Amino acid sequence: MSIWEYANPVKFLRVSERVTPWFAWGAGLCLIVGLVWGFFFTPDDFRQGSTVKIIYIHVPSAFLAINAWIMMLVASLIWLVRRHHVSALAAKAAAPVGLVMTLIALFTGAIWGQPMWGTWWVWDPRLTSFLILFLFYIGYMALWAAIEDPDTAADLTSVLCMVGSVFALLSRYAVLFWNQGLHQGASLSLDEEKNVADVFYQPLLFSIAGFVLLFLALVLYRTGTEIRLRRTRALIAREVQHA
Amino acid sequence: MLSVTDLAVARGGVPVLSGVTFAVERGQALVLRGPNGSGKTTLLRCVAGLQPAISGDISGVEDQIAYAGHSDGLKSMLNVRENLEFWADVFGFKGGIDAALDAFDLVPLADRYAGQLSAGQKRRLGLARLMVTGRSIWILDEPTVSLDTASVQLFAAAVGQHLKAGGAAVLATHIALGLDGARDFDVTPYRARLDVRVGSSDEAFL
Amino acid sequence: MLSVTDLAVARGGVPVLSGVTFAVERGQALVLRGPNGSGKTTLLRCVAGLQPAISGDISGVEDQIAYAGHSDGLKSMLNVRENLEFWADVFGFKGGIDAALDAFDLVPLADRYAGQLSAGQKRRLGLARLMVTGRSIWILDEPTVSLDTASVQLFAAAVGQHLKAGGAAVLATHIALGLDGARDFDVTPYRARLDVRVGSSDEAFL
Amino acid sequence: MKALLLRDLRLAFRAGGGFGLALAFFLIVVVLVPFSVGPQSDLLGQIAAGVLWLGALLACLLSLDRVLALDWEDGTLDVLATSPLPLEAALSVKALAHWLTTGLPLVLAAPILGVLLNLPSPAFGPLTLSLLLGTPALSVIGTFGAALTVGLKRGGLLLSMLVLPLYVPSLIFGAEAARRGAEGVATDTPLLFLAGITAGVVALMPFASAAALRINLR
Amino acid sequence: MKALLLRDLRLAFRAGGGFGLALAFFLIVVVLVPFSVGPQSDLLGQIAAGVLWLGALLACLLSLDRVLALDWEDGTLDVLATSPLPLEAALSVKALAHWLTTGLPLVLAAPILGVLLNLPSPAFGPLTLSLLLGTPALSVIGTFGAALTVGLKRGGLLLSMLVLPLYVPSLIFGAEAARRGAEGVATDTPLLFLAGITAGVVALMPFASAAALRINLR
Amino acid sequence: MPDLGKYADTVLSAYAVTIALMLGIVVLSLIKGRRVRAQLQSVEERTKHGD
Ligand code: HEM
Ligand SMILES: Nc1ncnc2c1ncn2[C@@H]1O[C@H](COP(=O)(O)OP(=O)(O)OP(=O)(O)O)[C@@H](O)[C@H]1O
Ligand SMILES: Nc1ncnc2c1ncn2[C@@H]1O[C@H](COP(=O)(O)OP(=O)(O)OP(=O)(O)O)[C@@H](O)[C@H]1O
Ligand SMILES: [Mg+2]
Ligand SMILES: [Mg+2]
Repeated sequence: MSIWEYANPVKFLRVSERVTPWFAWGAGLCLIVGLVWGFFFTPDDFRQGSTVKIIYIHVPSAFLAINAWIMMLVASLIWLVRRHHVSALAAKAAAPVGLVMTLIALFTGAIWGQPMWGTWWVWDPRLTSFLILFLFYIGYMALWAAIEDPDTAADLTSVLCMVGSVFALLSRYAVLFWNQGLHQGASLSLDEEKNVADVFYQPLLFSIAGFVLLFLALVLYRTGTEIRLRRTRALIAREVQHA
Repeated sequence: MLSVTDLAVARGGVPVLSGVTFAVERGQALVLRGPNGSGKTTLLRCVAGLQPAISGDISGVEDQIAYAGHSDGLKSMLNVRENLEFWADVFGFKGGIDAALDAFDLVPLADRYAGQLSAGQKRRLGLARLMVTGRSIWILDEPTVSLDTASVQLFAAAVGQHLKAGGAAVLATHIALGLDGARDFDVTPYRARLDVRVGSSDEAFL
Repeated sequence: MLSVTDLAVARGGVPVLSGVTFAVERGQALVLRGPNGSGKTTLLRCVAGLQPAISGDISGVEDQIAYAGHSDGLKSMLNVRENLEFWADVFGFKGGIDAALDAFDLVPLADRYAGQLSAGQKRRLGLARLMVTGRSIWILDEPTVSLDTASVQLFAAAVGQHLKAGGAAVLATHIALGLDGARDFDVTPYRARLDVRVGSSDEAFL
Repeated sequence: MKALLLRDLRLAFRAGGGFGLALAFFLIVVVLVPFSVGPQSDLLGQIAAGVLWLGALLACLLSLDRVLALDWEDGTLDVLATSPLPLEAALSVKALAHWLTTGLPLVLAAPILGVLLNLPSPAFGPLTLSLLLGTPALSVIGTFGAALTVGLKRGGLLLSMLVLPLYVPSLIFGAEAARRGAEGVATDTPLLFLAGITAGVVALMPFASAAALRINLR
Repeated sequence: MKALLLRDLRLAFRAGGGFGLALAFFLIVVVLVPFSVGPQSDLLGQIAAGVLWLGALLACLLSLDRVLALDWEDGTLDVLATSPLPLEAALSVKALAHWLTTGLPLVLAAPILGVLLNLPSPAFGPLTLSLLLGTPALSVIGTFGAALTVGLKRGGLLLSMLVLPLYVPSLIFGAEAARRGAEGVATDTPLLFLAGITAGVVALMPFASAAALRINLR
Repeated sequence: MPDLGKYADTVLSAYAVTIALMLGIVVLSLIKGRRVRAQLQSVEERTKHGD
């Protein structure tokens, strides 16, 4: 049997019912380990003091905020090409979660910026492009909300998602060209010396895993909700149709 | 020239009609009949290619269709003649504008802005538009709405002429038109039943 | 109860009708007849108080009028029942909603968004609205547009009932309704002739 | 009255009702400003108060065409005009509904966006207050503009043009108050004028709006 | 094609067609800026270039809902879709018409308004040039937005929300060019990027727009 | 409780915001899920055709 089997809503519901709890528990576990370890049992950074602890929520959320959009992009493509309703609904379900992740990254970052850069907000390229990502999230959700017919909505939002992604990339480079920033570079990169020290690194990995699992659990659950919503709508419509 | 076989159409994701099969030859007109909400508009939009069928197929329509729906595609800030000229240009159809004006007795109104026409006059203009498309299959959704009896006859005459010229027409209406070469087609028997699976987008969730 | 004497009405500054005189008693219905563009809509809007007459007077209309024009005053994002409830509230008329739904056989559609109705279903809702206004004079402009024969009968029945209840109605239509207590009134004889001076705004420049 | 208010609110929250859109627009405009004038935070701080007022004003402006146009298109206004409800009341209610769904959220959002433009901290209070006092006037004046232009297809841009000049006094006093707040000067004079304008407008404008609407209806 | 272009232009110039409205809006916004940020001319000069770009962008934005919505309401789009003209072409033509009636006038007006905000004299050339290169992209992207939202009643505000983020790259490069011009720095890099974006958008966007419109039509 | 030094409120507020937002999305998802489930059940009761 192919993976597309799961694109059948009913089957998807059955499977997701079973796996979601596991993701949820896993998420809880990893988050507790990562955050407790990070929060209680790691030393302060010599420069950043205790604020370094923010990294355990800031980085994972930022990381997810970006990848949630990518996942939505993929799902939209699948919907446009193979017309599998589940994938369209998954994209719809993921958007609010991605939005929240973006907000978390923005807030924690802003709060972190206050002691580190002496200001809540600077128009640093990375921060700015994040703000733009935020705009794309609201636009995408607003379009979903505005259209009644679910298929039309799925199609149009998918188109928007694709075009939007292109422009999001363009904006990223535009912003880099526009202003040079204060923000740290990628420090999860593999070359060791410019990487964050292991003491911070290991719990960080745990909390990242936790965030990812939580994201998956939420998306699965919300997709299920969307499917049920759609089914309800279909039943009512048919009922009226044949009243 | 137009033939529809085993067509199923949906509106708002709900199957409305299924198993619709008919053929219209040159010189023929098909008049869709059915109570409100039976799916005539949906069927017509589908045949006109404005919405996809969920199953079945439609043949003989490529670049043959002239569609006139509930709204007329008129610009209230263009006068009657300009409206017609525009559509004639778009459909690349030379001349025939005066004939159209004449057929629907719009000559006295030719320089009037479309926005200043009465309901029935607007409608007449919308129908006159069909004659400047040069298309051979007319798809008309309730063409006689708010036309007076005289205008209804004008319309019938226009359609009759179009048929004589080797055209065809599919139209939905609730009144009697007195068209010769017209065949009634009741859509009620084709209402999509609960047990039929026609693969509309909702099916996946039922 | 409603009486119009020597009324002259203009549309877009052009006198359309003049010298119109009629009276409608309780239990009576007046059916305006006339070709397209003869001025029925203009006359009705004027009687309903939506546009001023240029001369003559209208009596017995204060807070008596329920008007239904070419468009129905429906919100596509409210469902059928909500639409009716809203208008009932505005007109301060308690209850009667179910009666209205019933009279136009909208009960099965009660939870449907108005935007998802077919042309005729919308129209029926628009007419049902009249019954929740509690007003005694109905002014209807082409009420039967895109209604099927069954619905037309529903409408006729509703009007008949309204008349029996001591109401009155003035309506413009191009089709036969088979209303009892209905009187036809042809507006063509009243078409404003060029020589009449009716004091429309253009007069000053003639 | 209540029925009308509730209906307008309900419609605003329904899908496609466009609640929150004005807010989003506000956010976007604020974000675009640094892109256009450059990222230097001191410069941004100087213009922040003005930008926030202007942004709120534009967001409010863009949502105006929803106030009446929809009701006009589907004939609701015709029926309302023949209903027992006086048009003045109806229009006041509609203005109120517009403020509740548009103006109020803008007021609440302004301080947060102030952070982005690093608005000087003493200015936050005066800015919010001035917006709170000023935005009702925007809704009421906007309703007047909507009544003037309601007949016209896609009158949106014309509407903006007619209304913007009428917004100038509110804008001047509001922005002035915010700027004085930024400099730590006393702000009560401009705020007083602002409140005065709002009060007067709320009391008198509906009559003008109703008159305009009656003319458009015929 | 030609017929469509001529008709759109003619409609724009007819009464109520809204030609010049965008221009007027541009003017008003620019005039409001001193009211909101205060009259200090040095400050104004600093932000002038950005304000002009932002103003032009907003004016263009507000005129977008006219591009398709009218044709949608009166059923013109239905007929166009069944006409021999491919939708991609039709939409490109409409975008062009929009630019001719909106973008171009804005470009021509910008320098004049620059005087009002005492824009530094070296900036005039780059500003006009950047607008000339940038505004076509705005029209084309806007047409895409219009195609996305055409089904929705009064989608105007949603339209702005969807389109503005897509305007960001053009805005950044355009305003950057103007600002560099003001400082007398070489402006060709940003102008190059700007032209690149415009070219790409003009070439590819119509397909996306047509796809969206087809979805909306069914 | 580790001593967070002078940055205590910073770090704590960051964590607070995060937890609040996360709980927010989770709770909202759950509520909506519940509601939709119930709704679907009732509709399925009403319409007992061969699905
Ligand atoms: C609102 C402000 C901020 C935003 C929107 C933001 C956004 C981001 C983003 C998008 C990432 C990349 C995550 C990834 O790609 O995996 C990131 C990583 C990071 N941020 Fe921030 N940030 C902000 C403020 C700060 C501040 C003030 C600091 C500390 C001074 C900071 C420290 C870091 C670190 C250490 C990383 C990890 C580097 C990496 O893995 O790429 N951030 N942030
Ligand atoms: N947007 C929509 N969503 C869901 N159902 C719809 C929608 N629009 C119409 N319908 C339903 O689809 C069915 C067919 O509608 P359609 O307009 O084709 O009927 P019709 O035969 O044209 O009726 P009329 O004679 O009144 O025009 C109707 O029952 C209607 O209620
Ligand atoms: N805005 C306008 N400006 C100028 N003349 C107009 C305008 N609207 C309508 N007219 C003219 O006024 C006359 C009366 O229009 P009206 O709509 O009252 O006719 P009607 O009897 O309702 O026709 P129908 O039966 O087609 O609805 C018509 O000749 C029409 O051309
Ligand atoms: Mg129909
Ligand atoms: Mg009429």
